[in-house]
Amino acid sequence: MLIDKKRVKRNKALDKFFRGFFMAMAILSSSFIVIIVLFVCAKGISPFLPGYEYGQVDLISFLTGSIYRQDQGIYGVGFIIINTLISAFLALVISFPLSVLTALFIAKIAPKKLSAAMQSVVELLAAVPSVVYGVFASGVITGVVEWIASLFGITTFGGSSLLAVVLLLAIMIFPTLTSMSITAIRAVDPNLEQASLALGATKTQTNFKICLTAAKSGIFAGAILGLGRAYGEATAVAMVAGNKLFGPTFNPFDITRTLTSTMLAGLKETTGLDYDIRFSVGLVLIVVIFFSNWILNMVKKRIGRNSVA
Amino acid sequence: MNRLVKDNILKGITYIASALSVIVLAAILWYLVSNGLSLISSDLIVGDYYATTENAAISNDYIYDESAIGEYTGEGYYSAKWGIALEDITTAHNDEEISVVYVDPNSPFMHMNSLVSGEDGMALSLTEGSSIQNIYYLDEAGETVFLSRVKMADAQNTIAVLDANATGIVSINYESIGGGIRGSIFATLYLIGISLLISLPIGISSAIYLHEYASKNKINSLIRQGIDTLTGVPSIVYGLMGVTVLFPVTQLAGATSTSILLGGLTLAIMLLPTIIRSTEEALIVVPQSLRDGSLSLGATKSQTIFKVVLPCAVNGILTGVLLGIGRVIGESAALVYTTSTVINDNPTILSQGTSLSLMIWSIMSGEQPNYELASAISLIILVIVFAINFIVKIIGKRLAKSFV
Amino acid sequence: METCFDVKNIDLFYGDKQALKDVNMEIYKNRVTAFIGPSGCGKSTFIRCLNRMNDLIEGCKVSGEIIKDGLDIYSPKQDIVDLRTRVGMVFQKPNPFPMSIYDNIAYGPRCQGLKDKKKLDEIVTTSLKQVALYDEVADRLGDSAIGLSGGQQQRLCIARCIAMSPEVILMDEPTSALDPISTSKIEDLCLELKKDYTIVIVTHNMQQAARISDYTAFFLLGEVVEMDETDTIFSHPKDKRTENYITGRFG
Amino acid sequence: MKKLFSLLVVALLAVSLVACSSPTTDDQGGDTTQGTSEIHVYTRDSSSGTREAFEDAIGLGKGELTDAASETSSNGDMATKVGEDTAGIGYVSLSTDFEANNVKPLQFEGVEASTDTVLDGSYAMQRPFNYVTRAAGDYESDDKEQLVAAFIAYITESEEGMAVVESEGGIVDYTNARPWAEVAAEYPVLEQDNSGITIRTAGSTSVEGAISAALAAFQPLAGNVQYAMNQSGSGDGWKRVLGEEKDGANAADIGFASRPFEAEEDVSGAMASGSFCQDAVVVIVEASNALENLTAAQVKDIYSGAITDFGSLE
Repeated sequence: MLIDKKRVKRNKALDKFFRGFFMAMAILSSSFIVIIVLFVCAKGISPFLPGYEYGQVDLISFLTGSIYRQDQGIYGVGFIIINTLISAFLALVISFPLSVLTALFIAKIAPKKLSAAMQSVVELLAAVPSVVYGVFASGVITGVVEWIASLFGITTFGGSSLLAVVLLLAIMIFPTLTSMSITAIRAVDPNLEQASLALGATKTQTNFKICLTAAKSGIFAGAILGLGRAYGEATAVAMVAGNKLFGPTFNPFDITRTLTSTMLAGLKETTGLDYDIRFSVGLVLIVVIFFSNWILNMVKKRIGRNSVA
Repeated sequence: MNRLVKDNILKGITYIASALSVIVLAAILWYLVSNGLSLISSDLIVGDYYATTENAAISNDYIYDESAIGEYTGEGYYSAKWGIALEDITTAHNDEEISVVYVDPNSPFMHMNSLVSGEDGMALSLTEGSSIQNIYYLDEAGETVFLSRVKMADAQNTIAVLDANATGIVSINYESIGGGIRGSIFATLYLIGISLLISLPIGISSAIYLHEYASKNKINSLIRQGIDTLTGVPSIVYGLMGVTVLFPVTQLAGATSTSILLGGLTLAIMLLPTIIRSTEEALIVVPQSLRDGSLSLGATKSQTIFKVVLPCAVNGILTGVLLGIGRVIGESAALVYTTSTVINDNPTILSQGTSLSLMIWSIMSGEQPNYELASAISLIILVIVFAINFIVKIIGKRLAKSFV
Repeated sequence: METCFDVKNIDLFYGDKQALKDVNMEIYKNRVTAFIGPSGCGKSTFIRCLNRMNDLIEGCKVSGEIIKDGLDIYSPKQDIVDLRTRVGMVFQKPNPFPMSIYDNIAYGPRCQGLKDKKKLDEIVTTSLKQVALYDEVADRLGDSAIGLSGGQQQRLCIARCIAMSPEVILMDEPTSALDPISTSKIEDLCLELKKDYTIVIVTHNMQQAARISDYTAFFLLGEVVEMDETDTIFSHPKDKRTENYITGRFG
Repeated sequence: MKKLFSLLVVALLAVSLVACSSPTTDDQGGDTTQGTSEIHVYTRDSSSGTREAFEDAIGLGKGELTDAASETSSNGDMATKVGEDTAGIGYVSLSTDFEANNVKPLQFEGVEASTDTVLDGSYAMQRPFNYVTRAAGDYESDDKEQLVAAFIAYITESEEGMAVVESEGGIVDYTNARPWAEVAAEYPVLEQDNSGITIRTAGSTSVEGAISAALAAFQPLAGNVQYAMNQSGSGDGWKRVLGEEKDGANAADIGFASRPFEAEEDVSGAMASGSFCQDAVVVIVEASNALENLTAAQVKDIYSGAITDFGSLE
């Protein structure tokens, strides 16, 4: 017999050790969220508690307010939440169809070499740091927006506008959406496609009707991820948002203010309530992301019922 | 409608969608190149950020002889009297400087001693490429005159003033151009190293636990939910958390202020969801039959994981590494508070420093945004990203070859 | 005739669904035992009970006893890893590891801590010879096992299993993904191997069961309808259902 | 999926339609028929020292700023944005490169901002750049205390030091300036090798350019003394040399503020404090704008929202 009893014993001990180790690591990873939430909560909730050193802030008017002015001591993030939702959602609306089509192109339609080239294009876009997008946005996108506005005889704040934020975010979430969609489409069982082709559907019909349907769960997961990025993007957005003092903003050519741009504005030089309230804004942002993910995951479960990927 | 026509229209739409993304990438690259390419030079990449300033007086044993000073026909404004040619330059940081383009070997500026106390009158000569801050010269009456940077105005005026008024040179204050980003490049690499070193083992282990061990119970779904939620935390919050919660940890390692180590730790936590997710995806792809095969041969679970599952998943894990590196290179908001925006020419793990992206952020949010420099640094970042992608892909192919 | 497994009152549930109902049988040493039955009848589930591979499936509960060498393999005293080194398994689809042919076979012994290069060489050679693969691959032991043909891969998997010198080899439809020539090679191999090993084989192919097995058990809806010597089952089945299945009236 | 798609396409069209059809919503209820005459007001975030100086000069009380204003993040950001907006108005430091940003500086109360008008006080919209040092005797060494004093003398008394500050855009008064050689003679510490000593600064980011240039120029004059600048905002200037953070991880030797020190920032304990240069704040408009001059009252009306179009300024 091959078995070396001592060795086997050691193997078993090792096995147990690794199991414990992996579990400890997983617990460690997930406990960071607890640390972060506790930390942000501790900081973010303090302005609403009685006895806060810079004067208690009313939670209700904070959450529903439509004016955010440090100079007047009025902090209302209600309109900022709406602005954030609007800009992220519109970005998704623009980016989603484009990225799904691009993904389909890369995964199924393009000739092999073109497909590889396009895949690198998407990878490159994903690798561009967000500040670089910010530089690009304040140099180019604002100009485009201004030009579009001038076609309608509207003057903008130098191009800083809701539209600029939306376009910027649409570009920024595009690589995330596309690469997730590619993965989902590639994961579709080739048997399904062959079955469709065998029934006399054309290749294009199969691509649109079978591949996309089968992959929709994965595609939707990409959308959730992309939306999360759109909510949380800070530095680039702050460069083109224009930071409006009241709101909400529905006019695409008017300046806007998002939760993240609020957190960044003047952060370097500020203290006291104005500093602490940023954590409250961060807390609101986390809650917004959490809720939106939760709702979207419910939707995903519904639409993903007959999906394989 | 004819089916073929319909098909072609649909196909066409996908072509257009893809073309749009190419256009966006091209526009970004075009913008960066047209703004930044001219600034990229070896000086920018390998040079020090901080200028070294020299304060030097003409040596006592130097005897001025105007006839010994030669001719010069190159660029810039030349003073045949003092043997020095100057030109106006704008540095990468948008400062206007008067730069030395040529110094005659017999010029007084070639025979100087340092005035800096502690340097013991070390011999110095004015080097080409340095910028002049001020000059003390003797006028007709033998009085020392201070020619400040503002009074110098530009190269032409400086030469004119020296030619017309000066009867002798007393001392000069000059500095190297500086503005290089070498320190920031190293800081960025350190950040990548530290954050991956920490987040890879933790992240891969977590993914293994979640995918290979965890049964569907409350605790495990709580763990998973926690990790998923980490994805949604905006990076700026990580930064604020890092400086408060992780700073004491780095203090144990000897840090006295914000440091690259602190930034690396913060980024490591930020990377966890990315690494865990991509590792898990890679593990999902490994066929269950391989695990069964290994276990049926009497291998323990951990042996199966290390010998069969992980080698098969290595490519997917590398994808996670790539994504992670991309995030580290691109991150700015989380680093503002953890590494500080202090530019450091010779960063160490425990010193402050700024990554390239953070440097762009500082440049763009400073008193005077400098689009050109930001674009130039962006281009350098992109080159680094491509290089790392390329290397990791090659490693991935090698590894894959040895397994399949 | 020695008993290898004595199976008593095995019930198996996947969650709420009962997959095996009161299975009782004896499996004898150095014999080939075949399990036949229509898809979903529980034969594969049952064979995976014999080396506790079902433990890997979440929500799987087993009750009853499977006695091997006087110990119930489901008792807490039984070491699973040890059990699996003694009861090897070959799967439906060939599943060579993405490593070299040599490493595939040396995998099991190495996991047990065997490092001696000479011994490993010996094990690899004898295992490959036993499955009649040695001559085909002798000059490329370092090549990836993925490059082999399906039949070769499956023989490699058997060799990998033999390398552990198990007492029992469980085969879960080992030829269902193979062509007739490869299949007949594997069948010959089974007849060869039963000298040294106890073989349990699940198969869809009744001719195969008739050709190679000594005993046959017919499974239906999670129950063992009938188990007897193969000749008896195929010539004089006692149960009507067995007869119907064998004569091809259903399933 | 198909439904989802068509829904998205419809949404996309709807958005672009809205974008096309809706004119700028008029927040002030004013006249928008002449698109370009409506004023876009730019300001800095409320923690900015420039904003404080600006609002003080025009008499705009805290919180009186119009809601319609857009916040910019820095001096340069403001210049860039106003330069791109034909209807924009903003305010920047005099050291800004007006031409490069396509903006036009306006006269204030009929006075053009220049070194002379700032120094003689006729240009009212100005602010001092102030410094404050640690208390005498509260330094790591006597040498350091001497060096700090020498540096302060360098930027406030010597021609050379003032010239450096001036070259970085600060407005300095040379009336009482002396040659550095004369000033240096009072500080024997400059004669030794000081490369082991580090002067730490804190406070306003606005002074960063001038002070880093001055420190770089001072270094060879002072035996290679080292320096570390950690500028994080005017609020930290006093705090880190005399206030609660003076012995913390971020302690500094000299603190700066781009505004006068507040009442609660008591500088009486400092070894030295005062201003080392002046900066003018200049109201700017886009270069093609016909405006030349604004009064304090007009600027105040614009920034409080009482005037919303350039037409009514005539």
